[in-house]
Amino acid sequence: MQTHLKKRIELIIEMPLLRRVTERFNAAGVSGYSVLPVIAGRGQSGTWSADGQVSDAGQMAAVICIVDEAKLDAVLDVVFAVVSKQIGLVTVADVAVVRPERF
Amino acid sequence: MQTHLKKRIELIIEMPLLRRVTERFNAAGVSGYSVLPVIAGRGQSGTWSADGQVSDAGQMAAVICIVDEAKLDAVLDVVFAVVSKQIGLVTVADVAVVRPERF
Amino acid sequence: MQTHLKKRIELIIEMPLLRRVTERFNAAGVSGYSVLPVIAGRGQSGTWSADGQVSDAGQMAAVICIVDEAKLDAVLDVVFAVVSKQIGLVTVADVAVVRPERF
Amino acid sequence: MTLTELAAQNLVSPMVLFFIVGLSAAFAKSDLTVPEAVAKLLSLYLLMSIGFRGGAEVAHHGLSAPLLETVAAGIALSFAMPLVAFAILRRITRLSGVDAAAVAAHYGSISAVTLAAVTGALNQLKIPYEGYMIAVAAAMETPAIVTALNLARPYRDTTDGAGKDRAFWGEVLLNGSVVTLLGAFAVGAITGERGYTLVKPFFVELFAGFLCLFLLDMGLVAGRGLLQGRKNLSAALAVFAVVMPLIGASAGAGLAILIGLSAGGTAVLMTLAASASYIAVPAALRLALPEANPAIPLTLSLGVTFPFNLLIGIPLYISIADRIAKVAH
Amino acid sequence: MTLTELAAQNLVSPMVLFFIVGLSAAFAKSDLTVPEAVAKLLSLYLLMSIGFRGGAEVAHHGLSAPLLETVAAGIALSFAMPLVAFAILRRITRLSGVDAAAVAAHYGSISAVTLAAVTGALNQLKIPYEGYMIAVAAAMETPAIVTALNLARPYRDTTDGAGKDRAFWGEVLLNGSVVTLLGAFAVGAITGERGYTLVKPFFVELFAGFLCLFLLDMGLVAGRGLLQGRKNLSAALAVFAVVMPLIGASAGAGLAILIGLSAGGTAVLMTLAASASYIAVPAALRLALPEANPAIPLTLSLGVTFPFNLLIGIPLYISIADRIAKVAH
Amino acid sequence: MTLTELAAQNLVSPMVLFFIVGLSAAFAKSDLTVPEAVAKLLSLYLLMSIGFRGGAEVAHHGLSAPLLETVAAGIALSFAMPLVAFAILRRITRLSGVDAAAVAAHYGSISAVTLAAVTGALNQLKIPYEGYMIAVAAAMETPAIVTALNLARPYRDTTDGAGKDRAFWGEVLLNGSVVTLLGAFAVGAITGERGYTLVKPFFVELFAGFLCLFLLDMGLVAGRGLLQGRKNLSAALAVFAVVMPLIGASAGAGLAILIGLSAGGTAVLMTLAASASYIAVPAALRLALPEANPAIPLTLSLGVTFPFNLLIGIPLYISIADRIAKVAH
Ligand SMILES: Nc1ncnc2c1ncn2[C@@H]1O[C@H](COP(=O)(O)O)[C@@H](O)[C@H]1O
Ligand SMILES: Nc1ncnc2c1ncn2[C@@H]1O[C@H](COP(=O)(O)O)[C@@H](O)[C@H]1O
Ligand SMILES: Nc1ncnc2c1ncn2[C@@H]1O[C@H](COP(=O)(O)O)[C@@H](O)[C@H]1O
Ligand code: NA
Ligand code: NA
Ligand code: NA
Repeated sequence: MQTHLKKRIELIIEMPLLRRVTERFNAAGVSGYSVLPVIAGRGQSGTWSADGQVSDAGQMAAVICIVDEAKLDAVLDVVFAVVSKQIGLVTVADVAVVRPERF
Repeated sequence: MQTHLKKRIELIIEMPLLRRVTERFNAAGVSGYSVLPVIAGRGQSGTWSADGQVSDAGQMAAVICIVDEAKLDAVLDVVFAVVSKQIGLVTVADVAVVRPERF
Repeated sequence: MQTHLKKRIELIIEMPLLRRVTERFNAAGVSGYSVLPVIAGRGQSGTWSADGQVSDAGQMAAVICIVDEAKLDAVLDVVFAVVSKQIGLVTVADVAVVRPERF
Repeated sequence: MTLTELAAQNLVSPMVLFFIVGLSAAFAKSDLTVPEAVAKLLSLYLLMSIGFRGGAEVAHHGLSAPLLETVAAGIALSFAMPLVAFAILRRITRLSGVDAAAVAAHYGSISAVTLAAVTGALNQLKIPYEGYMIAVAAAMETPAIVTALNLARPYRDTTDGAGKDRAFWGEVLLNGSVVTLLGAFAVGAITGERGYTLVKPFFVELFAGFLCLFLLDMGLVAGRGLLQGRKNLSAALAVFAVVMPLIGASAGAGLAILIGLSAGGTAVLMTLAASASYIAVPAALRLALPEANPAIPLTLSLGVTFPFNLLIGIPLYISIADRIAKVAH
Repeated sequence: MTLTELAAQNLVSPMVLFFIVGLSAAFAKSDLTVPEAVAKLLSLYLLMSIGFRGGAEVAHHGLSAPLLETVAAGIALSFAMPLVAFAILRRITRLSGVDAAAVAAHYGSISAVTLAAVTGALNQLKIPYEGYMIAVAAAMETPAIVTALNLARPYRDTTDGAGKDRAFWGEVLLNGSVVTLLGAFAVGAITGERGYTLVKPFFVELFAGFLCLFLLDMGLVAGRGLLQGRKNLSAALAVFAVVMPLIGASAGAGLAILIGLSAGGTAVLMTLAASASYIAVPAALRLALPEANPAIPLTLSLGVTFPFNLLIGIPLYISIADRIAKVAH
Repeated sequence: MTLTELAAQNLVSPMVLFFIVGLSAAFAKSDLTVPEAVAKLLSLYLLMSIGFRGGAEVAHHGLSAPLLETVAAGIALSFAMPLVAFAILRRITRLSGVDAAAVAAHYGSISAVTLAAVTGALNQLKIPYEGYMIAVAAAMETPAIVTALNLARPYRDTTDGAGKDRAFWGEVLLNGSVVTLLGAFAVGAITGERGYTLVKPFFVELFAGFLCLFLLDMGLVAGRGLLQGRKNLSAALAVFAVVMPLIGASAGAGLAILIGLSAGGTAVLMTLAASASYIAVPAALRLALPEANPAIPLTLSLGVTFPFNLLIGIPLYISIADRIAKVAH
């Protein structure tokens, strides 16, 4: 099957930030994104777990966004504008897709 | 540690389709798969969230499947036979594994 | 945006093992990790689903850990010391990050 | 009780008010949410409670009116209503044949939470209804899908989808809500008085409270669905989503008169016919009619018809059913 | 009440019937599921309720029979039963030494939901039982693991696993269900009459209803487990999974006679001995005996022994306990 | 009742005991957990129940004391307390200006579960309180954030963060717990006696039981928070976390005397002032003050102040409120 190269951005960001980040994705022209739950973790700011929590503060979510390389920098700019002061991380990986026109 | 190259297929597919796709993975000879929940997202068909939902229709799941390159096309064929008309996406990435014999 | 190469380790391990693995991550010098839920899967030991389960035995979790290449082998050693006899899998992929100093 | 009194009382029932709280919170963009697992628990509870009480009622009073005829009437409604819905939609809206068929399937089938709401209102008014109406509800979930797939066929450039698939029909017939309703109905019917007494504090006394929680959630989901789905909502579609329940309710009333159902049973059958599925049918159509846009029927059924039935429809149907019964007896 | 009457009544209790609904739905491949978080809530509720009521009973009636002896009897049963189970398994099945030891650990320990079911049945029959049986249950969870790890040792080509690890035994002794049971027991014992009155509507009156929900879920999980685990299930293993509870119950009955427990207490001790763990032990063995195939003990305990105890065992044990008590007094 | 009696009774209430069970389980490193979805359900239930009963009380008794003045007093407290907290923190601890402001915001706002606990205790003691105290609680959630952001401004090397953002203030004002409390309050006030009777078995009779479950969870979360957050906890901070509630309660008592609240209303206002937010404020500050270390206020509020209020503060505040009311009337 013929495949085409795209970029897979994976954010791990604070829950309270989620709405802001995804809203700005639009502006940056991504075709979509998906949010996955994260249930526990550790980082410089300590260890946390979702168990028994009522509050979303202190919790993280993973956001996956497949984008065309041409849009990568624009999306990363948007992301960093929001998340630079916050807890979390951003990684980018190469992926192949089959239907390139949709990204 | 010596590592070996494999392919990591990641599907984001509609929940109602899940059973059909995973059932066909068997036939294509994959050694296994894992299903991760997706709690929200956006795409051409709009924005959605799992919050407060009773129905699985309209919700997505992520399926991760590590396969040998030799089986990749067979698996993608199976996947596309099911998901072509549906909402969702398929990406493939390179990964290294330590115990190659199990895939 | 300038990016730097890191490694993304992804474990799919048994829930009852989770605490042990993450505790040892510390010793191996990782800067952090994130745990994602897995809700269903299939492998050599059969098909499983989290639905309706009270017990964590038999269930899996995904652990994502971004590390510097220099620490990769040390982390994999730690991981394999714990998971070698267990059900599950370990993959490693290349990712780019923007703030390299934090890993 | 007059219709006005009934409507006024309905509008200040805590269930309806909690629905309005949820709706308002969604419109005001509050971050209030109910976790998915909790929504599923609430739905499970309501189905078990309705089913069980229906069964217990049958165990207690026996069959007070013809069960088989009522089930047949429900099935006939479910088969036939999509035809009406489809005809209206093709005439007054610009929906494609496939999308019109998808919407028609939703309106032929039923909504379990609307059923919960009408039984809640009847309990509150102390109007009894035939227990086996629960079985009728379960029987009405699926037939509409058959009709709709046939309606869609000429408009499809493919025969893809699970519609011709045996496993598919198994899944549809045994979907979770049908199994829970019928299972709980059977439990209620078998276990009798002693079982009823045992679980009454849970399945009977807490019903109103659980319904409040669930309707708060439904308000949130319906409100957000409306905000999201606005763009799918033309004036013609909105009209359809209000008129179709009235047509369904009328058909239900007609059949109820023919069969001779009680006032409560008539109200339930009217409400079932008036309600539109938002759980079972959407999932089935993603498999059998994947090219239909799922947002259209969902916006209509959850965003317009459900609130309409909850706020206006149910008191209306109850009041009409009450008059019908008084005339008949 | 005769055994037949008791059995008949058990089979039409709503709890047992909901279990059968769940089992049937799983066999019929319905997509009905209960979310994991809901299953955990139900289990938490049941443990808190049983524990609290046990403690409250002790606060009210004091220790009506020797507590320490009963706890000692429970611990002895948990230590000893794996030896019997292992011997039988090695004789009549082809399980490896490690797998036989793993299964033996499950049958030496206890199942909290089976405990919930027997207390539910006793409540329904208005047969009182010693409140501290809850503490006995907690004490029986762990010892079987010690025996089983020793049994497995000669068959292991490694000493890997957490069995020799201090942290491991801490985790096992303080696993969530033990802590909840004992914690709620302590709360019930300390808080006395006033506390009991306060939480009675929740922890006492809703018990039967919550148990219905949980047993529906257990039916689904057991049914799906059986479908999945069929291939692990030989005739010999199935026989073991029915005979071993009877052996356990007999041993429990013997010790209950020695101690002089009431009819209710005897039925509880028999049921505990007859039940097989499906939560605490599986998790512990994944750490301490990772090379054992986890599907085998789970299929047996959840797929065969639990339904057997629920449908047949519990009424049988209660009826025997009743006769024992009548003879004794 | 004397203070000692009250304290003794509080310490053996099932709610407090279940909190201690949770705390002990966390300290003992038990793996007991409550799923996140369940914790959210419990919190939703408690908010709906408190809100509804407050509204129903207003519907029944009318406004027995000046509503507007009490709301104004609550808002004033929420605006002013961060100033006091900030001054103390800067004097006795080494917290940076930003972190001190963040902590101050938490102590100016309120904790809904502490509100649930004090209403639970008052119900148990059959001490009535003004129903509109619920509206006061909702009004006290947000003002503290305004003060704290102003306090932090001089210490920030950036104006980043959502504080100047309109959407932000909308989100904060309409956060889920405020909407649930006020929504349920409105429902209770509108629906009146008939609605109350309908949902009483759920929202009133189960309150104590649900609170037990939630406090078990709170014990687990607080205990684990303390273990994690130890390193953030100096002696000076711990002193602050005990002294600040006492200051808040005193200020609340003073205002309650001025307004002439009942004993129950005084106890509620004191408790609100004494409590520290752990849900709404943390989330808001992650957006508006991202450079503050979120672990510090959370360790203080959840790990020290909440247990202090639950175990010691609430009985103290009730007893003082009782004396105040006796002197006043
Ligand atoms: N190296 C890492 N790999 C994966 N996830 C991480 C890593 N570092 C941090 N995280 C996640 O990001 C959260 C915040 O990290 P930090 O900002 O370092 O406190 C953590 O709690 C983890 O969930
Ligand atoms: N570019 C993307 N990156 C990540 N997830 C996506 C992307 N596009 C779509 N999705 C996910 O797939 C779902 C359906 O997409 P669509 O078919 O475009 O409506 C969305 O709701 C997202 O969860
Ligand atoms: N090839 C695979 N790709 C993705 N996940 C897998 C794969 N194989 C196994 N898994 C996951 O790991 C679990 C245990 O696998 P196994 O040890 O093969 O039984 C499975 O239940 C899956 O969740
Ligand atoms: Na209908
Ligand atoms: Na046993
Ligand atoms: Na305060």
